[in-house]
Amino acid sequence: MSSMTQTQTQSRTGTEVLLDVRGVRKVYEGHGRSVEAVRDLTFAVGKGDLVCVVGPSGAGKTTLLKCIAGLLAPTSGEVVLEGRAVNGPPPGMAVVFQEYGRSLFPWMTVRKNVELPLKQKKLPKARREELIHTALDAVGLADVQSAYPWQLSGGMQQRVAIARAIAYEPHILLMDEPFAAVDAQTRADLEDLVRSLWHRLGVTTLFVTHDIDEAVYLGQRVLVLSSSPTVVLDDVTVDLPDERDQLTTRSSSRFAELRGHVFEQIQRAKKHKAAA
Amino acid sequence: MSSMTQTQTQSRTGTEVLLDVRGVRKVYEGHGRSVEAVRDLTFAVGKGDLVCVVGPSGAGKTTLLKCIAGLLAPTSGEVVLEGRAVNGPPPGMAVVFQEYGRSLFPWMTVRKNVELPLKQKKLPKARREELIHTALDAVGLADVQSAYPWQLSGGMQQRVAIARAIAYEPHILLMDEPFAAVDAQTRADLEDLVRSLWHRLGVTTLFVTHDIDEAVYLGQRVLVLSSSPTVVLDDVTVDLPDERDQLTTRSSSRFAELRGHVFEQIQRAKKHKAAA
Amino acid sequence: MTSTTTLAAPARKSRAGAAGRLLGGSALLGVLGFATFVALLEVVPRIGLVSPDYLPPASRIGVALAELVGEASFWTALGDTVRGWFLGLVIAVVLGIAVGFVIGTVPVLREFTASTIEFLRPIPSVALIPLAVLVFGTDLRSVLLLVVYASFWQVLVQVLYGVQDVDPVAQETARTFGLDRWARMRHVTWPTALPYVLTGVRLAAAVALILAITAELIIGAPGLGNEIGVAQSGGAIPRMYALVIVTGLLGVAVNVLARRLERWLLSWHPSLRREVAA
Amino acid sequence: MSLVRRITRSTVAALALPAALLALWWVLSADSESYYLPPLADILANVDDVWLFSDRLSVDVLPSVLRLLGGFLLAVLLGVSLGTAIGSFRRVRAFCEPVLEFLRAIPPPVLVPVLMLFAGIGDAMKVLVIVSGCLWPILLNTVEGVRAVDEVLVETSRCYGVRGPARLWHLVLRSASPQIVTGMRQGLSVGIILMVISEMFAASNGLGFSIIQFQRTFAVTEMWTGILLLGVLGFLLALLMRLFEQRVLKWYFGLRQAQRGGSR
Amino acid sequence: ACGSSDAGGSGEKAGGTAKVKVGAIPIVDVAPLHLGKEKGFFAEQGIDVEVVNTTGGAAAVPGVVSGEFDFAFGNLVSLIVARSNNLPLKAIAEGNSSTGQQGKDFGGVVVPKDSPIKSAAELSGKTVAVNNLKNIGDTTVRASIRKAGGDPTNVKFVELAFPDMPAAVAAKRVDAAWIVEPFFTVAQNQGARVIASNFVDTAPNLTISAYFTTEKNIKQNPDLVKRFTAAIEKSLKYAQEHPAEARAVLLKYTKIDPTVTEKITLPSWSGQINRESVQTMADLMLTDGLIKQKVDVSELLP
Ligand SMILES: Nc1ncnc2c1ncn2[C@@H]1O[C@H](COP(=O)(O)OP(=O)(O)OP(=O)(O)O)[C@@H](O)[C@H]1O
Ligand SMILES: Nc1ncnc2c1ncn2[C@@H]1O[C@H](COP(=O)(O)OP(=O)(O)OP(=O)(O)O)[C@@H](O)[C@H]1O
Ligand SMILES: [Mg+2]
Ligand SMILES: [Mg+2]
Repeated sequence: MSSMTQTQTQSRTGTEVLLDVRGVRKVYEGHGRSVEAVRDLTFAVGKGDLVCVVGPSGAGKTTLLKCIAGLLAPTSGEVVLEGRAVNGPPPGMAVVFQEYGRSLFPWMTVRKNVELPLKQKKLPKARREELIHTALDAVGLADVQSAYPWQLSGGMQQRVAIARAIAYEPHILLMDEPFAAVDAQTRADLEDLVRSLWHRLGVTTLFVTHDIDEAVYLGQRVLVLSSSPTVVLDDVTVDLPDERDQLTTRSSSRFAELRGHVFEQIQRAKKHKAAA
Repeated sequence: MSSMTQTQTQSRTGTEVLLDVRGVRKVYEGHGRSVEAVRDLTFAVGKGDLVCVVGPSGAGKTTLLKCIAGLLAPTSGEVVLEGRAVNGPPPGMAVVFQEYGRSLFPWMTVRKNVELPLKQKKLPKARREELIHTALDAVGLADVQSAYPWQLSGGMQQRVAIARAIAYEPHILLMDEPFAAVDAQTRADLEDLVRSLWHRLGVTTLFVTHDIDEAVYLGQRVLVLSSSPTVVLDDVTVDLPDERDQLTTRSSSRFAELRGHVFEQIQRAKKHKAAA
Repeated sequence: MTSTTTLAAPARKSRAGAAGRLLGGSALLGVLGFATFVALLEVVPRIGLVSPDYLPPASRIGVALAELVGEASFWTALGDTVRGWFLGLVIAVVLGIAVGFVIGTVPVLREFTASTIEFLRPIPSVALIPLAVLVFGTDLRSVLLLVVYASFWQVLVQVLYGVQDVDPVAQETARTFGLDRWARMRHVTWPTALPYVLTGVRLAAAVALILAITAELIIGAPGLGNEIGVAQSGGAIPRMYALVIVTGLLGVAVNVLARRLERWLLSWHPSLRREVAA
Repeated sequence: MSLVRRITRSTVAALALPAALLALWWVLSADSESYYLPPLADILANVDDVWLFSDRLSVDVLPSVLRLLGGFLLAVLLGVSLGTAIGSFRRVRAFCEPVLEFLRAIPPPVLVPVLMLFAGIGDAMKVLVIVSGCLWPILLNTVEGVRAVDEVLVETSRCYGVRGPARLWHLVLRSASPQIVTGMRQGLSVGIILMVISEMFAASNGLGFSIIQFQRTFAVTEMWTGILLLGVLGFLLALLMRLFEQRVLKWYFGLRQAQRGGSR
Repeated sequence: ACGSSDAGGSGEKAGGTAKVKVGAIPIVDVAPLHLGKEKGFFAEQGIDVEVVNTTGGAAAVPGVVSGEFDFAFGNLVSLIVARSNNLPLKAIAEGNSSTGQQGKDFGGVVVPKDSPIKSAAELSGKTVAVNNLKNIGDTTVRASIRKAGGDPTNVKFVELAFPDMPAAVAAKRVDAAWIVEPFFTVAQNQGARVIASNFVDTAPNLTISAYFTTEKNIKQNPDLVKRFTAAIEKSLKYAQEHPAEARAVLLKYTKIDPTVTEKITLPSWSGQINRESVQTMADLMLTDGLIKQKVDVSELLP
């Protein structure tokens, strides 16, 4: 059943390994329920890689991300980041949570929300101003700086969370379905934003999504997770050219092929479940 | 600027008008900010219609839905449902909120969450059992009945909210980006579920989404909203055959055409904004 | 975008107007509520539900109050009470918040202090009076000891619950963005706990006032409580009630202040958001 | 196995600090000269004589505890119902708040004579005194809890026609329950204090009465045993409260724990 | 106790006068103290008196023990109990005494207007309010019952503050109450009937209360104690001889209604402690179980 699990000890893209997930297993216990959310995940992400993670709903993607972020201790196995085992949020990491609404501080304006981590980094005021402005502009929210998060629409809230992450200029960026609540056009813009950010800063990115097109369009690799109890079902290298474009890339035949391949894997992931 | 606004006094599909939105305008005020979220919306929905609403993030889709649900009083204009002006949630209506996570009662199990509205409807126990079972089964959550919402993943929570709405067997169903957090495959399944429900019960449905494909695939009509301040930019009749299928329908040329048309409109909606 | 800016100016004006009306409206209702209470106080003794000798009607208390206000000694007593009360309250609140945050944010501490807190909390201040007199005599410090002891727990428990109520997603967000313990306390825990703290302060304010008066009454430290004691033991019932009314009004005053503070500090909170929107 | 360990751990946690404090008290007071601060050894030696080998438990402690429970339950009933009404309607709140704040600031020692006029000098009066104190934390917390119900949940309930008693029970009270329980906890310990105060007036038995009596008759060691007993009573009641809380707020603790990451 | 003894300045004649703090309840009984202060009897002795209002034993005794008060006013039953509990208190002067006249004392046992109870003997089995249980009230009321031939063992005493007694009697919340002035007069004005003068029934010219201090204070400041005693005794005598002035001074430190102060019965301020009466009371206390061993009151009395 777990024959598909692949064990990698080295980054697929051949670069130096930054993040190493080793045999992570996570069982949620309590309240009369014990769920093995993640059974056995092993993979490595190289420095500066952009890896997308797809998998059915409830597969354990969020769980995995939280383990990597050091917010959740794995039941067994370990997460190694830059050679050190993770047991708390490492510095220089930014996370965009799936529950974007709750991850914004309701007592701060949009601007303050974005500014807070920057203040923590002790950046000078001018630099902060610049970063806030650029980030909010990039997500199309330059004009709501002084609003409170709860005065915004769902998509806008999500974009604030994204702006906060990118303004932070992290080394590692973890994003959990960050574009779920925004419209197609904005989504495309944000995808390009993430790519350009990644290009510009070389930030190592782990991107969880349920949109297969998005995963293929964005990533260098796509990790396909099975449904719960979760293993890595496939690890697809996306051999599209580095310069991507919403129109040409998406209409290329290689894109369609990869897309088809991933889709098939996910179908299998589902069946996998049905069989279990 | 608002030259694109179309005023309809009669349902596009020619059936008896159930829902009539007349010149609705909504201005949010408070906390040093005043936002005209919706400027002037007028359209009609016939009994038993399935209308999709698309529009850029922050366009006022949620606002519109809340006005129709009687949860928010329009600043001007009115919403007429079955001949009566709406000023409170009408009976027999079900809503799936965009903030699915917060719309589930954390102190109730999944099962109880689905059951509560049915109890309110004073359905007998056996009937409730049946409805709960069918609904949870339909969204693929039959095995988590006794879990609490906070023990579920984002996508699972969203599906619970959907199950609650469909178990309720409403006359009118309002859904606000209900599939945002689920994976592609589940999404396709749920889309078909909505269509079949609609067929079976003839429930009038208003479906907000940011996925153009989804809107075209699901709806009989697609309302395209401009970005804020919002007007109806276009009202596209989807003349696809009534029997739809994920593979054949989506690959039909008419689908692609409609899709392209709506996409264009949304692009215009965005530009519309940039120009303003 | 244009609409936002053009609408802003007039809208803000109308909002201020609405808020003003709202405030005025609620103040009016409050006065109305109070008037009802006073009327009841007038009527109950008059129709003989209780003897007016023991519960004088409001009008007679009013006369006594008017006399009271004319006495210089009353104002001194009022000053004494307010001083003891305010000092005690400030100490209790500061202490309660500090201790509450430390205990609340360190799970081990929380676990190990819980039983002690539950043990100490129900010990009534009044039982400590001899001890207070023994250690501090009959002056302000005794009153302070009792006031602080009693109101400290009110704040502490509220703070403990408030700290516990922090939204983990918000907390995790802060952690991942590298906010250190102090910054998380300042930017996440504090705002979450603030509504609880304010409730604690309101609870403590009343308890502190009660204890200040009771301590003065029993120990004999100068203040309103002492005046009440003298009036009581002299059988001057209207005067006693007049003093009690003053005490109650002090309580109302604190509450008005607390509500102001709340409106100012918690405008983002769901409970206030809705009201401004409504 | 792990259950046993958990229980041991929590027992140790509960007893460690009190034990340490008692030890400290013991040492510091060992050769205390002060009349009002006798050595802890003497106090403890007295506990059995004063409370266990006399009829005080049934004559004094039991009636006190019964009055306390009666007053507390009444306060919960009153506080939650009044608090829900006040928290739900802004107008009701504006109308009632000044009067309630007024009443809240009146010290029980001066409130007692008034209550006595209406309720006599028996148990009813004492229960009322206890209510007059316990009520406020419960009321205030209920009001705040009710005011803070999540908007999305409110809207959900409205849409699905959850109204009337169902709304009250399934939405308002459940959602405010963490705050209400906070208030109940506060109220309980205030209630114990008020129990003592109520027995300072017009009493002839009770735990508080005994303590005051010891105090007046300069039986200082006995007085201290009474104070210790009060503390123990408070602790036991808090324990019961915790059990209650864990039952009623199971979802809340679960929710928090789940959000913190599943493991304890 | 820390530092308050020197802050109180006991004994030290700071600039010729010693500052002295006296704890006293603001009631009729301590009129001589206030009158003497007004008349300058304390100043004559080089004493500057400050009177602190207390509500009785709860604060007065610890206040004296800690040295916070140099002297305090208290009833003898409390002092005997304190003494029997090894508190080193010492009475230095009379506080006040019963007038010794049946029916004309400054306190007594009253019953509601239409009560069937006619004498103290009928109180057995009834509820009687006293201000403090196990104190002077129940002891002397029992003495009254005994004297009238009743059974004092099954009387139910309840605590009630004096100010609350008239209301409780009027509303028949209690069968009887032992009340002192000014509430004694207030209750009678409202129709209550006096059935016994319990002080008179206990002993002739019973001494009710005393000014007291600690043995330590007497040892350390014998001179000051002597001077204070002289001053307070002079005050007592003066008050006894000038009842009008005593009534007048009531208006200054109490809030008693002027019409009431005219009518009340003043206690007797003889200036002497009636040792026999105190011993009688101490014996009664032993009988009633207030104290466990016989107390020789000479230890307590000067
Ligand atoms: N706190 C929790 N307590 C118990 N079970 C949990 C908890 N959180 C998640 N789970 C369970 O773990 C499994 C994986 O959840 P997770 O949130 O990681 O999925 P996901 O891949 O992010 O799904 P989605 O795409 O729907 O967000 C689910 O079966 C869920 O029910
Ligand atoms: N409570 C509120 N107070 C103030 N402004 C609000 C409030 N709710 C929404 N708005 C504003 O109204 C506009 C429309 O919001 P709405 O939530 O209706 O958008 P939406 O179309 O649902 O967007 P999305 O697709 O991102 O969910 C936004 O500009 C938003 O900032
Ligand atoms: Mg997830
Ligand atoms: Mg929306």
